Amino acid sequence: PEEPLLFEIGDTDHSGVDLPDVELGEDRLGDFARRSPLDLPGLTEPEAMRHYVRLSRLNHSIDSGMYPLGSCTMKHNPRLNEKIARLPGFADIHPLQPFSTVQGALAVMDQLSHWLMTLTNMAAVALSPKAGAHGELLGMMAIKAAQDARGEAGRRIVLVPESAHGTNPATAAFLGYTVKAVPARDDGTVDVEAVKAALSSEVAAIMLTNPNTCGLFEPQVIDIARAVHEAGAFFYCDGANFNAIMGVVRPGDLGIDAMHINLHKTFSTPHGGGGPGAGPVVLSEALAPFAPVPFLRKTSGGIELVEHVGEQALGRVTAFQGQMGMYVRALTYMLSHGGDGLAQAAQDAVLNANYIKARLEAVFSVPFPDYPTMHEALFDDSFLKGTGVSTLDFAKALIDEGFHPMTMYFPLVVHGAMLVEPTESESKQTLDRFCDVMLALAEAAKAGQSERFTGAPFKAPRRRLDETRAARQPVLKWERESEVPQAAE
Amino acid sequence: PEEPLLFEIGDTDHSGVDLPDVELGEDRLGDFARRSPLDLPGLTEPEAMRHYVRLSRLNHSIDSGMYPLGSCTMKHNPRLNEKIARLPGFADIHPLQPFSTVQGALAVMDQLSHWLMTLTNMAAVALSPKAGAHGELLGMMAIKAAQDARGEAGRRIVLVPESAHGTNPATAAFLGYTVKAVPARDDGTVDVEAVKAALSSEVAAIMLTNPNTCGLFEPQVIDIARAVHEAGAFFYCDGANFNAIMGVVRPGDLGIDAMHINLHKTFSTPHGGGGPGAGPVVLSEALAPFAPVPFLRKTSGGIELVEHVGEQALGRVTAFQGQMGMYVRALTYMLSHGGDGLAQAAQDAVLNANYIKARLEAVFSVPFPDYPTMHEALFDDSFLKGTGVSTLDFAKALIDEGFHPMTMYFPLVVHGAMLVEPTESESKQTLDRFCDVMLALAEAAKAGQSERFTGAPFKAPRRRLDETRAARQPVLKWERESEVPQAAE
Amino acid sequence: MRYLPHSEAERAQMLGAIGAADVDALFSAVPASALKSFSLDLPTHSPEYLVEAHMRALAGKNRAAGDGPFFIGAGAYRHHVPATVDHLIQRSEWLTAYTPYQPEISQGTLQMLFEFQTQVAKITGMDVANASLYDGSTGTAEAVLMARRLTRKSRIILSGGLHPHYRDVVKAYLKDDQDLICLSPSPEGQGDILDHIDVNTAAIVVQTPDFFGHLRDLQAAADAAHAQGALLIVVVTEVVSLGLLEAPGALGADIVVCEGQSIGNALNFGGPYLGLMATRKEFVRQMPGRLCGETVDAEGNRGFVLTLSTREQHIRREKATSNICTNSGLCALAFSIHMALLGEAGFVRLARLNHARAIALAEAVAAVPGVSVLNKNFFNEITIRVAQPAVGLVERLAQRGILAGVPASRLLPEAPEVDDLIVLAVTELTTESDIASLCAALTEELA
Amino acid sequence: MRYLPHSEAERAQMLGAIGAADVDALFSAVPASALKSFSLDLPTHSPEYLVEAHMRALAGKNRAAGDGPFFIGAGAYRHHVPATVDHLIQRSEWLTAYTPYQPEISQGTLQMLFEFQTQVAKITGMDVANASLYDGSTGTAEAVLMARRLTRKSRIILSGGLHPHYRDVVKAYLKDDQDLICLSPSPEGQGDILDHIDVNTAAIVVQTPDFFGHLRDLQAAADAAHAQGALLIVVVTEVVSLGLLEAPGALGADIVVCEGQSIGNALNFGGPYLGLMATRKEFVRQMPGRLCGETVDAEGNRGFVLTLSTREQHIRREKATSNICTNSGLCALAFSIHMALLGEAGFVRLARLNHARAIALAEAVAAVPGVSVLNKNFFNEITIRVAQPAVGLVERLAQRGILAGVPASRLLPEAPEVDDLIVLAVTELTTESDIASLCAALTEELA
Repeated sequence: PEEPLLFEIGDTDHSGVDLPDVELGEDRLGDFARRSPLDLPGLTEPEAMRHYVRLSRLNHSIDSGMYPLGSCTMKHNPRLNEKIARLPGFADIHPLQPFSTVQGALAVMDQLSHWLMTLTNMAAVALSPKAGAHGELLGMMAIKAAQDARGEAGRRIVLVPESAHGTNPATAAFLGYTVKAVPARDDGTVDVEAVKAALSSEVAAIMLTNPNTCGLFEPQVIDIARAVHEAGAFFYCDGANFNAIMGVVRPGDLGIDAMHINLHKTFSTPHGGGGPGAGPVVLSEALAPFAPVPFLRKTSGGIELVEHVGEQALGRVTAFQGQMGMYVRALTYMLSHGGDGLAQAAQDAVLNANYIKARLEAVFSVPFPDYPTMHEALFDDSFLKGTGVSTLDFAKALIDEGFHPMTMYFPLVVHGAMLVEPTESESKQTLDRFCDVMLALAEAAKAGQSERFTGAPFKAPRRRLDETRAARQPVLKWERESEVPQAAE
Repeated sequence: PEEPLLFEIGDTDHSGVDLPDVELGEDRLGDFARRSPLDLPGLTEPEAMRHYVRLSRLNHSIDSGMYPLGSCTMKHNPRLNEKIARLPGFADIHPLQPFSTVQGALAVMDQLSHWLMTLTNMAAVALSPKAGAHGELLGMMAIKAAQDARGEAGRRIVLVPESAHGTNPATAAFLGYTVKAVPARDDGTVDVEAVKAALSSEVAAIMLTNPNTCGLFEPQVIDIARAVHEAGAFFYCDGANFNAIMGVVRPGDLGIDAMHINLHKTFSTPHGGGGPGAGPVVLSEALAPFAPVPFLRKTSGGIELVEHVGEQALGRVTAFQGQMGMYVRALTYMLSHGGDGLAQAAQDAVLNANYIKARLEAVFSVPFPDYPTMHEALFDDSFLKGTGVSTLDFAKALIDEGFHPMTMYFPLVVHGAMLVEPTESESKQTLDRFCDVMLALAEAAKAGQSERFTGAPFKAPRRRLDETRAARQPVLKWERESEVPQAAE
Repeated sequence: MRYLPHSEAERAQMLGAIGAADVDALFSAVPASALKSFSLDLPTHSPEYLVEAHMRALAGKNRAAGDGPFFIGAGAYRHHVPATVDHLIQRSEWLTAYTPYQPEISQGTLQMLFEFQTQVAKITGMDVANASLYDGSTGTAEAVLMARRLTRKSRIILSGGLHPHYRDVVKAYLKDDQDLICLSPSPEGQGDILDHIDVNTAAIVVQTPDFFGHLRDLQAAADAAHAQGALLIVVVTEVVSLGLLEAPGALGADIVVCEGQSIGNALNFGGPYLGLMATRKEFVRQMPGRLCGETVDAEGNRGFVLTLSTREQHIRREKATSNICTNSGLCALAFSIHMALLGEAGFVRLARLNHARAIALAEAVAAVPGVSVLNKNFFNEITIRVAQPAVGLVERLAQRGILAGVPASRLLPEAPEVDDLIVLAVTELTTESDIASLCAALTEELA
Repeated sequence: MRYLPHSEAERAQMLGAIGAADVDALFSAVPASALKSFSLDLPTHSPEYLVEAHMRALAGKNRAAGDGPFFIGAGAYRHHVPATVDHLIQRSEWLTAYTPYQPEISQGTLQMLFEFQTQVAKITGMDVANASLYDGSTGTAEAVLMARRLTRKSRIILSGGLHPHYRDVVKAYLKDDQDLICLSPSPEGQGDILDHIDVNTAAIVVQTPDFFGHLRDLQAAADAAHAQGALLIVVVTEVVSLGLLEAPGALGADIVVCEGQSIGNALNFGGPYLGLMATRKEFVRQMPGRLCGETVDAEGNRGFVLTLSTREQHIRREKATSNICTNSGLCALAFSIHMALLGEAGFVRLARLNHARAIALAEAVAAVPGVSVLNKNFFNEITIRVAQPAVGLVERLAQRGILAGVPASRLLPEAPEVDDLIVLAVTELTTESDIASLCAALTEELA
């Protein structure tokens, strides 16, 4: 299926909006009026509708099929959330209106904060981060601010397990920390003794994902927290996998100091083809004073935002008050589920992952079999040995069966990792179909039908794309034929 | 692509709504409580979302491709209309609220009436019919009521040209009239002399479509109206093709007495896979007193509905006041276009049809070449002679090219008719692609590639379906395996 | 114009290809006296934001049902529609698809209709259902005509409990027909119809819950009708009641007509709504409206098509069973999705909740001095007598912000005996505080 | 629970297949002291209609911008978004799709991003744009870091016309950095930055129209910066201005950051918004954020992929250009659709309309006794001096139903010299009567 680029459909005469063409008389633009061409093609409304409907049909989506995608919690996105977020009382209010005119919006932030602090048993929450990685940044900035305030700015090391998400080391490095890896045990979890060995007065913090990226709950997490605190460091927890434990385990009970929560993973706000996300960060009492602005304060006259504080806190990490549209969606989801429903969702997510593991483990090798898995099941590619089929090939073959590929080659600690996270949204019927397909594909690979894999996908809108060419000769925007520079050769 | 039936996915435990399970205590159901099983499977919300998203993807739609569908005016459906129709002030009001609480809704009906009467230059409009055919029924009932009131109940004949839509004779027969056909001239239009010859004191009315179903404007329509009136009969005009002339020709200036208007064709309310429609009927002064209830009356206190009148009028053709949701959409569309935009739309619709005719007429034979065509271009299948490809085959081959088939075998007066109505919504780019495809297919048919046609479609969600089997052994609902009666043999 | 894809340059190009000097040349068949011979007293085209402002202002002049206590039913009911339903029906492939005459590219609509027909058959307890009609009122008129075709008899008797609008629609369809007997309104729920059945009777039409909220004895009606070779047509205007009330099919109904608006569809000031029709298997070829059936394609895969279309106008023309050529497709889709979300568990719970609210209303309002409740049994709707003209009372309550129900006389102006009656409905959306507000206001107004 | 597909029976079946006695057995790695060792002080699950009622009540406690005259801008603007835009972004295949890491089944998102990048490059006049960042403020911080990487120099100078929130975000990102120079607010629009540029300067950051609405001379800033080997970062918070104002790329900008909310996205009380970033071709490998590029598939068909991802954290980990791992995908889609609907003709007309309204505002408000307008030139936003504390005045105007603009001191509490300033914006949605209401109210309040 081919859909031309919008620049190949539209031209600069066509427009899908009707606006009066006003006479400006004397303008007030000084010498700054536009002289360079815009050259911006437009589409009338029927043309635009068809372009974007047709384009969309080239996408896989939760609503059309499963994402067995480890570490990414692609769950059902309720449309009630979308409806509520579009009420004019939420969508059509400006971030700088007087507080007296936005008491409902501030109440949403307050109620969301209550839910997040209650579910995590933490002292404070900073809502404003725009995404998980932004929350991570904020959390680590708070740790830095706290240590600066203590006069411990000399702590320059952050411990990160090898299995961590790439954002963890990137965030630490972004703030000028030196990243030091903590090795995992053979069972896929972090050894408290290894952490102790790495700790020192130079260590600012540990960044740990729990449940970890192998899908395992860190059994020594409480001991690790204790050791970290005894060394004067902080415990940053990557909350990407909170979906496995919400309502069942409270991170605050484990001794963490800061954790971001992905509203777009755990609390059902839509992924949107890559964002927007929202990454509120819960903070321990020790870190609460270092939270960024703005934050809420209740007064006799209602709720207000504190938008400026002294130098100790970390300041402001974004304009305005963050992803209000996501707060509304997440709160709507929480109220729908209730505390009981969220706990049930976490347990169903874990049940689903263990069910997949149980159905597949006879054929797909499980690298860390010692513990029940949490919300995601990790396999390695040893079952493909000698078949001529790579993990990537295998994953691409799933596309032809109507599934998104699982996460591959992550976590890095496992060779040819295949990480499968079904989430609680998938029915037993779908899980069974997924397992049937996985087993049938494994059988096909072993039976030598390698062409079914190496050429896959066959039924998708595109065959495999040449990513090397894209990177070597980057074409990052459309240009008219006449504008495209001629190759030298 | 296969999507199981909802009964094959859900079961009676699953539900996608959360409702409290109330204790009734002593019910007030008398002896009438349900005892027979419902056996109604349910889906949770994620399951339902996927089922209906996947099912929808098996449909062609305006938003995904063109419908070159004669006599059906499948035009762009603006989403502004949908948004406005869902405002609580329109969607969440009850038809029996006190008039004082629905003045805005009554104003919508009043404004819509003004537009329809102005565009048609008619004296009155009855909004309530639920669809075009229902409007036709109402229009003919008004004619009958008027003649009964005149003491002319003996008029039992209705004249209908051979090229008419099936609803015309069906409506006349439904009201007990005898249908008498009027032959067309060789040029595809109705001869006023033939009408005169058919008229008598027994004729109640003529039902004429104008522009007619061959896509031609009846050149003698004013003379026909005069002859009909002179014979004491009424002129019912089928308004299905009003899209060709809105803002350009006013039916009232042609002498018609009643005409229904398809809001879902001419005024962009969505087709919805087969409805709901809306078929207001404009009426001449002679018929206005026989309009059904309810109708609007302006008083000093605002607008009210007259819901009961004496026996002379035809009474009530539906509960409440008709398709309010469609009135809102149609009025929104009218306001967007304005009078100037509607006239431009009609002219573009005619331009598009003539452009297709011009591009195709060298290959596709045009049975009535004497006049420019209006909003649709009529071809016959003589170009397929000797190819082994039927008109149906040819139309099905269009599916593989991404187009909906054109209307086939209608009007009946042309052998192997192919009726193409692009509407004003299609861009020149799309029209050119359609014409290119049509010419290429004609060439392929003539080149003897009949298998490309006789087996078509190949790329659709289904190959050709066995309609005979469906009619001979009707399976009209899903039954559990155990319930399906065993065949006798 | 945002909806018109041509630029002026493209229009000129196309006229060139046609060989026409200008667009008027394409209208050469129009008598000159009628072509553009007028100027339209209509506004010109308008930006979207101004159209929206205009329409929002009109919407703002209506009091929405959600703005305060609300007790209006009488054939249209305010239930909660899940956001998922309204989202899905706006999907391009549902909203902007044509009638599924080309089944190869319409399997979405067709499979949905097959599922819809099955759902309707299950809740009514009938063998088969069609793919929907315009609404309950026109469906009732169609059922009456169908009964005449089936029995080749002509007498039709409408119960005094039938919704007055439905009665009026049947009267209009059978204009001046001497064989149509419309019984007087029966606000006390008296059985009024059985004595009128004779051997010439084609059908009797009984609504339950009836217009006044009473539950009617369908079994007795069926027995009496069948004894004379007549059919029983059952009308249900509140389809949610079928979650708690015995299926008409189990009680001898021959044709069941429902207004399906309650499931999946908003009030919409009266439309679009959704007519459901179900009947016995042996009557299917006399049923009006579209039918979807299962079949296979050329490769043997299951698929669905519109079928038995020899009943319909586009094939049969003047010999068709009806002139109907649409169904209420999108409303049927909304119904089917909402019903799929409910499932048996949800549908029954919804019905129980409605009935519980009605019991609460009946008890509360019976305690208001000057009010008497006419119903012994009911589902979610009751009739009260207020000992003064109901129209004025309802208007005064509206001014207090309470939409209190329908004065029976609005629909039955010819029956002075109903002048002091109000028909009141509740749904799952009615709160205890709504009921308390109503009772307080009634108490004050009647003091 | 409507969102959870398992029945109890299915859960039991699955536990059986796993061989676990109960679900707690699956949590055996959790220390016993932490597993379900608490009861949550949270409500239990709730029907959709009650959740909706709760949230509607909260929404009802806010005054929506559309409820009356509205003049707030200062980095977020209330423009009309066509209904088509919001409809399309809610389509399942856009709304619920994942990041397009698997290009074979993500061509919709990828082609859209390629089109988006092209649109952003065109309006900014730059060579290349990325696939969006969180918003304009964080984008500005990213641009500053990018400039340091590109120049290997460290001094950063922020203009006094930069939005104070943007300044604060840069300060937080560069916490305690001595090489960050933040100039004092410049409400009179004075050129304040050129004198501070030295040979150690990595970049200067200039916003236009600036926070107070003044248009800044980018060409002079570019020349001065380039003369010292520094880069010019241009910030635009009102992207509609680019329909009328010269493209930063044509005036020497090296990196352009915009807040893209104005096109396609609602006010949303501050988020989600949309960061646009564009730069010169030669700088692309130091640009943060996702990039989409054109390539071919195994059959030679054109297709699109995320590319140059060696810049990104999931590949480079601690060596990445940024820790960013999302873009603002759905907001970018809304932007791209709205911009496609506008096209050049609509975009320019929209900008002209905004500017015309601003001229009308500036003239009207200048005539109010006690008000002076600070701007000589502007796009759609101006600053007025009111000779009394602006905070109280704005609050009193709000009580009159007029949302009159932003007191500068709300964002600049440390600068007493701005206490009597209000920043006022208009858009195409501002009517003449809105302006008249504002002026009348101001006249009364200042009398």
